[in-house]
Amino acid sequence: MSTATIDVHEAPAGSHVNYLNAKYGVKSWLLTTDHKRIALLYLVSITLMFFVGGFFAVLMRLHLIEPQGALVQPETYNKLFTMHGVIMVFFFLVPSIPATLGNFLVPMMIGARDLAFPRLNLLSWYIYVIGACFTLYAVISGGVDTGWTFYTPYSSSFSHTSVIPTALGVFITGFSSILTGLNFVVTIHKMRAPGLTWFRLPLFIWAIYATSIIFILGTPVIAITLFLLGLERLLHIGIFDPAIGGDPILFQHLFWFYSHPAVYIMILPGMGVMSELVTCFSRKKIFGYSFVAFSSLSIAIISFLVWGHHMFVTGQSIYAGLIFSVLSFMVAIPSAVKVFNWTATLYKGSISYDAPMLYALGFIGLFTMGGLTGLFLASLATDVHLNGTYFIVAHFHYIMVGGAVMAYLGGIHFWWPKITGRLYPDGWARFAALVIFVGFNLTFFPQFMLGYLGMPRRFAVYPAEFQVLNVMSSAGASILGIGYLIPLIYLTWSMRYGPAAGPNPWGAKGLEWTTPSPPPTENFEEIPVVTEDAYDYAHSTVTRG
Amino acid sequence: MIGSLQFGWNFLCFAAMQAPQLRPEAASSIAEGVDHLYFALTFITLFFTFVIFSTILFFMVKYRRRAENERPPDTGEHLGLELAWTIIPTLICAGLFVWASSLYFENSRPPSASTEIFVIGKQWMWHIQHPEGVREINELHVPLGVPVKLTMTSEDVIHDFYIPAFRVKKDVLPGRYTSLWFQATKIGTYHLFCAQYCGADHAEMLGWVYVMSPADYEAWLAGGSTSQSMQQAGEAIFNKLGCASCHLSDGTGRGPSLVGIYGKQETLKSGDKRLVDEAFIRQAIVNPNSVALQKYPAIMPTFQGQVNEEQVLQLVAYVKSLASEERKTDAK
Amino acid sequence: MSDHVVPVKLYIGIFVALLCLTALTTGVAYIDLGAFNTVAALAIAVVKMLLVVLFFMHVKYSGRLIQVFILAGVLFLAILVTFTLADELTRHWSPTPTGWGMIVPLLSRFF
Amino acid sequence: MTVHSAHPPGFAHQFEDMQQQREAGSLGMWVFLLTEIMFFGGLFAGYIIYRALYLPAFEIGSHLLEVQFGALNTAVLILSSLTMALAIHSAQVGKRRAQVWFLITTMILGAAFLAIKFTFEWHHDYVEHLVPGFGFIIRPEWGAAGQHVPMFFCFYFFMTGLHAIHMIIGIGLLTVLTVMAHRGRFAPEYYAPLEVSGLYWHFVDIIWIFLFPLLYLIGGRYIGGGH
Repeated sequence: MSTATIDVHEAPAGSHVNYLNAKYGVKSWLLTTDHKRIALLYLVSITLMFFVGGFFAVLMRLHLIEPQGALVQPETYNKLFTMHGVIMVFFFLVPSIPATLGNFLVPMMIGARDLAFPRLNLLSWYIYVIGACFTLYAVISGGVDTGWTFYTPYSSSFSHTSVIPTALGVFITGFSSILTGLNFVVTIHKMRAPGLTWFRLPLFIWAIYATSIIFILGTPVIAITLFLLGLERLLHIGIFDPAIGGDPILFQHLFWFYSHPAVYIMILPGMGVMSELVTCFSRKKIFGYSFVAFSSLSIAIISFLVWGHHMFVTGQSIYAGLIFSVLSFMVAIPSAVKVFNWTATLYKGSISYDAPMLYALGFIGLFTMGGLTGLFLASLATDVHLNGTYFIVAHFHYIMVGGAVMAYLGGIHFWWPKITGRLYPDGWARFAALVIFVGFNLTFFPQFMLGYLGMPRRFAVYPAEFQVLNVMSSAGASILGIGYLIPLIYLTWSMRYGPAAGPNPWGAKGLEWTTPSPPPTENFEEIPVVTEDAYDYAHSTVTRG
Repeated sequence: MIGSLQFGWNFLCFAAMQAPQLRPEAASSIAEGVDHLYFALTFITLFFTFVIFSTILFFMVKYRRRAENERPPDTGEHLGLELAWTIIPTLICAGLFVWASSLYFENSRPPSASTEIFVIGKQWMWHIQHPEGVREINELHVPLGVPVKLTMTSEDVIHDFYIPAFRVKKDVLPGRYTSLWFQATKIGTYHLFCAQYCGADHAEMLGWVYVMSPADYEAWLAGGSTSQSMQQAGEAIFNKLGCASCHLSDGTGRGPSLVGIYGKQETLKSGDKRLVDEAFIRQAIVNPNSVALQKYPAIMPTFQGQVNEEQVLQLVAYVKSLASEERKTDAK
Repeated sequence: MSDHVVPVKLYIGIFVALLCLTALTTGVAYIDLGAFNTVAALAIAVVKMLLVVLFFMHVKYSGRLIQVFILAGVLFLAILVTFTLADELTRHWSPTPTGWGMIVPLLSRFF
Repeated sequence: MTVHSAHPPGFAHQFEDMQQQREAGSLGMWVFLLTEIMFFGGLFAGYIIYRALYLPAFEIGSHLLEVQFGALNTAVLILSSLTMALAIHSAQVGKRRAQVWFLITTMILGAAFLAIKFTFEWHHDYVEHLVPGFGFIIRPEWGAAGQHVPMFFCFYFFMTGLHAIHMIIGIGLLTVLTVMAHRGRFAPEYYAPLEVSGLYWHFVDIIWIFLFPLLYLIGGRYIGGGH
């Protein structure tokens, strides 16, 4: 996590020409087509958005300490949770791992000099920034209060807030996702190094490929849906308008056709990071490579068939509900297969407790909880009671924050020496991992109980009997907030003062570790030729250095 | 063996139900069933989380790195294991799906002899009307032990009618009817929430459900001030709009006779068969063309805009009463 | 992209075929075929699309990968439409009798 | 860093050779068209659903459109697809002047399509009060189905409008290509921009091939059709 600009003048002593010191100046960053520099541009911008979204979350939790609301008016509270959702989902979680780690690593892992379309890659970042500006403008101009789901007819006819700028921001940012996904798909298909067959690819690449498929097939649907929503709000007539026979539920269908697979946009790259971390820190080949690889693809495809489970109580046909329910159970299975394979990879390994590994273990634990609580919501009978309550909030935060953000932080800690050429203080990093794990559970576990007790989400005020659990959750949130600030501080510190990192500080396999840290502009002195499977630790002599 | 499992399971459920503050009040006939499924799911979650956590911790300790130059040997692949941990979760999921779906279908089907109450949601209050004509706002009085069916619609945005103690929830949509039913099993006062975000005072759109003994309920109904029942109000609107000029009760009019039509299967112009229920009657009033019957010309104009949602509900109540009168005649 | 150079004559032939199909689809609309009017209109549109895709867009001469991608697009569009229709068209079905008895009438609706 | 001894025109440094670059470019455009399918797909899905629900209203709406303009525009677009294909053909065989002229013809045909669409059709609809949100008037002769006719016109304007936006973008692309072709940037060894823009232009044509029957021909045009 970085907010300051990278100080290239302080590059490690005796350093080579690399992508950070090849050129200087603001222009060399803003007009770069180097995928590694673009990854850093994304890193800075999404970190900024993460803390904006996190700030809203902190205000919400503070407000909910008192049943009658401790801080703000209900109208303001409604804007807080909406802006928190919009910013975190569309501007942090969706681009998080793909646009930063994916951008940095895809060409390096497959032995290419850059992505297939470097200028398109830079354009994606600019599109992201323009979309983010629209959304931040909406925040400044008074906020938006529809919930991140923009359900009609509230969003189209009843809300008096800045719905159009927000929807426009999300619409624009969608094209950034589409172009990023397009770039990855073409790069992975066409630019692999000689000898790097599909089944020799690192599993991170499989995960990014699966994610890109969702970007390509899902994002256009949310784009057209928000476009139609904007038109309806402008013209006061449109295809979701009940007055001319429009069906507000159709909006939900189109919305969730993207937004459910989008959950897998967030978690699939995390799963890819996980496969890299678990193998490296146990020095083992992944257990069941092809099962892990194909589970990524099957998750991507099945994820498009389950969106109706968000709508079990909306008056959707109960027969359609039945189909969506069985498919939702099915999507749980490839995820379970992955967890079992990661666990089995540890067997007879040589396991070290470096900071990225602690994040990885945190991920497995929280993701298991998050995934299993999903079964409650795939089950029709229990979903009726739990839908729209804090149980949902807890469930998806276990997946998106416990899962995706833990994996993101694990990945950042793992590749940080490669990205910056500097090491961070390992003790602080382990401490932060622990604080985040504890804070997270304290924040969100009570919300499972709140949901089962019947407290609906998006409540600015609530009956007094729910106060104890809400206070616990708020206390946890403050610990979690501090947990996220610690890495921000020591990672920023390490960019200037951290000891220089060698090309391969973890003793990891993978093409990205064969080049110097930080890598040269074109990644490799010479395009490598691959002759072995991924994660072949048993037959390698690679050591830390 | 099975007996002891059953005993163990009952004990677990009993223990979970006794835990204070962890289980919401269960006051309807379906709550027990939903809770049993919930406990089973909780048990599965805890079990697998425990298994995975303890395995990971065990491996972490047993196989911790003891020397920097360690090279653990390859443990290879294991197809049997892969299949096992694909198939076993699949079977568990299949079992859960069957359990949850059949329970859901059972819970979705109202008993035929239900008391009907009508609900209109609007920003940010619940309007409720009993068939006898008694109206209430943000309060719902229901008799104990009697199945109650709610027919619901919204005047503005999407709301959601949620009574946690009954484990029932359903979205309330503009332009459409949805329904839910419950049978209260415990006298008391329970929360009523709006569970679909609906604007500024969403969190204040709440109320109370009062479950009363049937005798108290009758007394409460009698004490309510009301000029006419919903059915009478509906009849008045029916006559005012001139519906009877086409819908002659002997079936010779330009439109179908409405006597006894409620609850019948009718054939539409498209050839589809549709059950005439509340939603159908509403559709026939606001969008008649979409449910035009095969045997009649599609000439009925829409009454959308001429009647509000409350009046539509009263018309629905009136048409339904025509059905029960016919049944009475049959009985004679 | 392929290096395949399609002869001009073939392009002209495809163009003439497309024009004829346009005339045909417009003409068919003036004849009462009942439900088959829609079927005919869509079938002709699909044929026209195939002609454009295969010859003007050179898919006939390009690799398997691009063909798979196009099929994927059509498949996912079909998923979006089918599942949404599955809801919209079965909403008024009321819940059928209890337990596994429900499966029989459910299946009978499809076969 | 690999030193590329000979740089063919248009070669980008990240690729190994020209072949890889051409395949990547073409695949990239196809992936983009995949997203376009889903982009229009949201509208098509909505159209199919509402058509199933409100068939009579959709037929009334369809009969208010002038089928001769729709058919004429279909022919114009198909012709423009032909000239686009011929422009690429000219590049493949190295005819520079023919390239430029075919590209210009394609642009003119595209502009003609838009001109017919805007002046004869949309303007006419506006005068007839058939534009939802801009003084739409429900006519009594439509009967009970009348209340849903605006829904048809919402789809008509959203779909043809989105298609027109794509046409305008396409004409913009063609302008750039014409300038490039005029300067002799394309040769039988390198004409990738032409090829991928051609894919886009044909795709926009295909969208119209479906919009024409869906909007103009549903329910039949025969006497009493759709009633």
